[in-house]
Amino acid sequence: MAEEKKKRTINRLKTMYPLRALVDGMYEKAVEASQAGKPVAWCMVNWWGGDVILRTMDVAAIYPEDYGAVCAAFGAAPDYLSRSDSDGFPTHMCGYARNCLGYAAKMQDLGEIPPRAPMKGMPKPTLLLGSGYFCDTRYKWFQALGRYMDAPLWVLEMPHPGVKESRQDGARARDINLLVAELRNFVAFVEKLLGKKMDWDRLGELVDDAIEMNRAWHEVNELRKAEPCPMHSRDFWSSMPASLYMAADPKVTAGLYRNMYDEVKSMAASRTGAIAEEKYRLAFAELPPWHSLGFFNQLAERGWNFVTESWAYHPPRPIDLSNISDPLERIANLTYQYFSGYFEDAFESKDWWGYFAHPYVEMVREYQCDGIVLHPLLTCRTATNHLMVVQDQLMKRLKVPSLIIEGDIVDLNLFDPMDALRKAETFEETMNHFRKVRADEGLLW
Amino acid sequence: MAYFMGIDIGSGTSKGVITKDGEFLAHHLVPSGINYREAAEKLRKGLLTVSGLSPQDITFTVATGQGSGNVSFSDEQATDTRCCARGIKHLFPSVRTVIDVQAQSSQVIRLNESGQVTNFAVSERCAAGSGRFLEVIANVLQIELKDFGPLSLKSSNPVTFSTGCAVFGESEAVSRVAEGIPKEDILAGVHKALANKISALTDRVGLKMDCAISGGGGLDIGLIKSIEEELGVKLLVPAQPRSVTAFGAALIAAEPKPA
Amino acid sequence: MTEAGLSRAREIYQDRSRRARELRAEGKKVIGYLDIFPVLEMLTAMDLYPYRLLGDINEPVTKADACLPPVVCPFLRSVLDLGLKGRYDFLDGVAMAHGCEVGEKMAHIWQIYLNPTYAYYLDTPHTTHEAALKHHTELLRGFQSSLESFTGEKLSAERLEKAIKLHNKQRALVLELYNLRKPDPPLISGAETLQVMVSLMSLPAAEGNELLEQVINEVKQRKDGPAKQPARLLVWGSVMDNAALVEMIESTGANVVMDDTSTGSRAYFPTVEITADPLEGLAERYLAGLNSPRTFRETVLGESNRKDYMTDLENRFAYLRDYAAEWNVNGVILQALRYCDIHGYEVPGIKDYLDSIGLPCIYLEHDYSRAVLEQLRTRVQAFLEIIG
Amino acid sequence: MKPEALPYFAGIDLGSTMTKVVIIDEAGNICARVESHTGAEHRHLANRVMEQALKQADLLFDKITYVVATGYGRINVPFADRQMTELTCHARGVANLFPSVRTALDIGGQDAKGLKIKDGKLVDFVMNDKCAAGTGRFLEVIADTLGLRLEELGEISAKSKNRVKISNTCTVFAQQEITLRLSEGALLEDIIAGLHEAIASRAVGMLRRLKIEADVVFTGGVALNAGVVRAVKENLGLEVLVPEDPLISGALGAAFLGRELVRKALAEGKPLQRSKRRLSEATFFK
Repeated sequence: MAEEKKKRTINRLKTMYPLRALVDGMYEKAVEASQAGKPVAWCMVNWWGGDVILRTMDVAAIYPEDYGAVCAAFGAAPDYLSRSDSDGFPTHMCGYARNCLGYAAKMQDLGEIPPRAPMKGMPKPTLLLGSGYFCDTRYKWFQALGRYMDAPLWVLEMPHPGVKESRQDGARARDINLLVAELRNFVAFVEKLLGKKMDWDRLGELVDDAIEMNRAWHEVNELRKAEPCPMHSRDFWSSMPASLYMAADPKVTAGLYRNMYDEVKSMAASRTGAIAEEKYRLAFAELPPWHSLGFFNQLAERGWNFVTESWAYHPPRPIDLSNISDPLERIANLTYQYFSGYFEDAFESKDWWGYFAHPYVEMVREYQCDGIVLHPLLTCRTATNHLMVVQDQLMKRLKVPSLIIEGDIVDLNLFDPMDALRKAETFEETMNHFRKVRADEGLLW
Repeated sequence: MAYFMGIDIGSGTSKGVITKDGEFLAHHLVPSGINYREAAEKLRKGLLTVSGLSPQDITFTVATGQGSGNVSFSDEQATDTRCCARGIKHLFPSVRTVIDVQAQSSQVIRLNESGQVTNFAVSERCAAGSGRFLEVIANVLQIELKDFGPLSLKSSNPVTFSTGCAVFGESEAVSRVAEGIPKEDILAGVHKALANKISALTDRVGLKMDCAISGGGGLDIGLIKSIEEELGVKLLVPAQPRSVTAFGAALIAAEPKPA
Repeated sequence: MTEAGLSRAREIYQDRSRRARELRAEGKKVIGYLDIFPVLEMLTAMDLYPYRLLGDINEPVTKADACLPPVVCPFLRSVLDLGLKGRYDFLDGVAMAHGCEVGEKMAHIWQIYLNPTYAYYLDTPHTTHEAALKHHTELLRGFQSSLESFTGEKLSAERLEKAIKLHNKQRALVLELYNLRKPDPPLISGAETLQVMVSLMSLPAAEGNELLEQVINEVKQRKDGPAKQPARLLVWGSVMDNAALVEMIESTGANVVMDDTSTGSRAYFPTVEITADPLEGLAERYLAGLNSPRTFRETVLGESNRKDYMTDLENRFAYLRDYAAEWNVNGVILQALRYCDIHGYEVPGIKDYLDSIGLPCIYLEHDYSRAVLEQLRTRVQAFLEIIG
Repeated sequence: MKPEALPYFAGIDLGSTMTKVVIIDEAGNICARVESHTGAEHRHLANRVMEQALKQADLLFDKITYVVATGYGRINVPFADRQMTELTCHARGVANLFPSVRTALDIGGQDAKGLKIKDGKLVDFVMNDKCAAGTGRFLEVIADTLGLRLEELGEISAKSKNRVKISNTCTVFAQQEITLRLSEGALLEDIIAGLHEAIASRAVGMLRRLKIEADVVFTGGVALNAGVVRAVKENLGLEVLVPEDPLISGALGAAFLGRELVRKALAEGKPLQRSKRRLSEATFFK
């Protein structure tokens, strides 16, 4: 397996480690909080809506989605998965969810955090924060948790921007209103649950910090357009949770992203790449196989540099919200920007396929990729059902080929590195071919 | 004159080809058995015998296939996808799509005029849509794989076979037989199911003419016919479909190597 | 009405699109709709012909692989596959909604690959929060304006009320039909019922109502109904658009007397209340009224003291106990399609609930192909041997 | 030799790989047990095996009061009075052999079953017949590849010091994987041990969907394999009972269920539903 040879073929950024540490800290803080009798929330990633509110109310928030990746990386997942299978949850369902349900079942049996749980484990939650956006799992999963715990659950309702219907007159205002109303009701829900009032000024500050944090993170990723690319996707995945899950005080996180900006910038200046010899620049679509990340080292040895990833894990494009006074409205607009910002040009050109593929086409063009690796997740519909369209559009519009490697985020039995490497070798020939084709058609790279 | 060797260690059969100045000289097949190393050695021996050459005569050897890692005497390894594309290009320069039906899995490969792979899709990691499916059914019906095609062509109404798993397909075949359904209809059913899988794979890479078939599946007229029906095109069939990949490996062996 | 209802239903079931093609030839506009969340009343009111998009378990999926990967709902893959093969070429457009998540993606993939003249994606919230209900009313307004610009006509409250009454009548008739399954033996079999339901989804509302009246009259008087069987079953779960599964179950010595799927009671039982702004009543029915697992219902909405697990199950599944009582059910078959998340997550909970009320059940997972029926047969028979 | 007057009951289990027939008398004594390989031609086979059993019991067919057919080819037994699923019959048969049984695992040629049993009756079950992984066929295919007899696998795997992990679930690909491991020099016993572990963990994983209670009984052709039995015990962390003839539990259960049906009918004074068919007629019916 990939992990066995510990070759340092990818130079990891020094400034990445403190960001990754924030996420470890997130879990430790939650355990401490729960031991001190303080409230803890299990959250679905909700794009700085619910979690900024929880942070203001001093609720320690942790993310079972991220914990699924952690368990996979630490090899703890198989145990939890088989428990959820035993309890009758169909095995084709989300690996993160099955991991979490199995974990919760074991925690219920033991009456405490299961021994050997990675990152000291996820403590029993005071409340659950689900979300209506992206996939059904994101609320069905937490509803199913009722089998193992009686924590109250709020499902944060979200609008659906990014599609042509969201461009009808008045649609944007309507959607923002829904978000604001939902957030306001959620605040009332938490206030009642904790018997304390929301400090609106503090919320305002945190929201601004969150906006700033995302801006800083966005700017880091802009630097990756440099050739050779100074920052590999592995560093992106290690640094992403800090902002996506708001793992710490956003002010602190923003600072760390700025440090990362400096490091990446100086590397770009000295034309230092993330890998020794950048033969191919690739994008990666959807989540990686967390249990087999060493696989990227073997690709790096072949000169594959991964320079960008799916928009959905990137911060929203920077947006100025300073003219909006209500913090909830600022959150709503930031979230709305995340859901629609990557499609603006698609809307202008009335490319309604944009909702799926447009951001990929843009990123592959901007980052001058030779190819994209599509990683269909056998237990995740959301991360998978748009990939064929992406493959199509990249070929039609940019003559950029896709390599499909089936796998899963948690279940390592579904991923076969040997097979993937065999495919990769063949794919190099394909990338070479389309380099020529693009040159002939006068495409940029 | 220069001789080059291509060794394709497949999961069922191992095939070897020797080329002389870029042209086909000799080929040889041995069952892979359960030890790829031994298979490779046997194959080389046989190859050299049939071509009347000695190991020293071989300038460069490329190994491919499932067991390519176990060919001690190879100078280089290449994926079967690349080799298959190269081989077919040499046999049929006009081919842009090749359907490679191997013992364990199927792949559809798009290639350009120089035989480079421009797109490819491999059947998912179970025996669905593979030659193995055919073997298993041949077992149930206790008939030789080679008699498969002719028999299947007799069928007037193929049974619908919508299952993936080859072994599960076996049980389906068993119960059909039990229902007294003629063998040819069952065979035609298997061929239809395979053809469906393959046409789905083909849609994923996009069919561009000309189209050829390679691998063990190229020996089965019944399969070829149903693929042709499914895709609505005529397939080019090489004389030695199973050796195409080994041939391609030998051609790659002759390609100039980057220093 | 001389023509026998059941045989007519069977004909329509076997050749679904015939009527649609006829009426289209006469200039009627046919709009395909997916799942049960597009608001049919609004289509009918605009003199459009709502035609339910369904799959075909007998047609192997070959074309869909190229635009929808194999690891998603096999039913939706089949629907898309049929579309790509031109089996829906008589449609003037499609209306799809956020039923389940893959259904939502389908709405866009359909637009990308089939590029219909008219296509609307109706987002549908996931909760019954007050804000969500308000929002849904506004979403329906968006749907309305898009329909108005497509047809060039205004959708007046009067037209809409008329359509609502028409569809409510259909719902009442469906309930009347289902009541004929209450006697033992039932007057109409599960397979026959499903054929009637699929026919309804293939006809304009008014014609569907006529068919229902014919069927009800015929069934009330028929002498050749199903035989008495030891087991009276309820079938719950993913969409069932083909009678084969029900036929298989009924061939093992059981009568399927009740269902809870999107091609049966789930789609037709809830009626629409006519409100001052008709869209409000529609939003209420289609979001809160439709009892689908895709809509999240917290035990006590927004209450922070969550009730215990069993109370939560009671609130979510008590309607099944009522069905079981009214239709005198002694066994439940939980069937879900592989990769169907919204039903998959429900299974352990619904089993816990049925155990708690002493109603035996079995969970069947299948991949929307005829091939699996034989495997399922053994499971169903064993289940009957257990409860019988 | 039993007195002619007493009625006899036959159970026939038409499995995908093996066909078994058991004949019992009124007292429940086994008068005949026959096992034979199932080919594609079920109908003729069913008759043949039944004839063998009658010969063994020295009986004529009309002395058999009731015939219950089970197993995956049960619909192809023209002379059966009644068909019942292998799940119910196995449960009944196992309960007959081990009255203390609560959970039963049966791994046959083409499927794996988990049975929950209370008071000798089936109350719940799980089943895998979707793919060959975790079934006897898996072992057969691999044994074939390795040129070994099924019976040998157990003893060979006993020698294993460190098991090879078989990561492929699909039988066909596992076969490929194994050849690769062998070529790389892995020891035969380690590979086979890995194989047994793969089957056992899959079967036990399935079994866990039922709340597992002792005693656990393991039947079916695969239960003849000491290596799998060991692996199953390890995975369960429980003792596992294996009958000396693990193949016949289905047919045995079928015979006993036949006796129950007859007794019930007599007790209720109801006419006994019997098929008119004779052993000689090999007409297919569904």
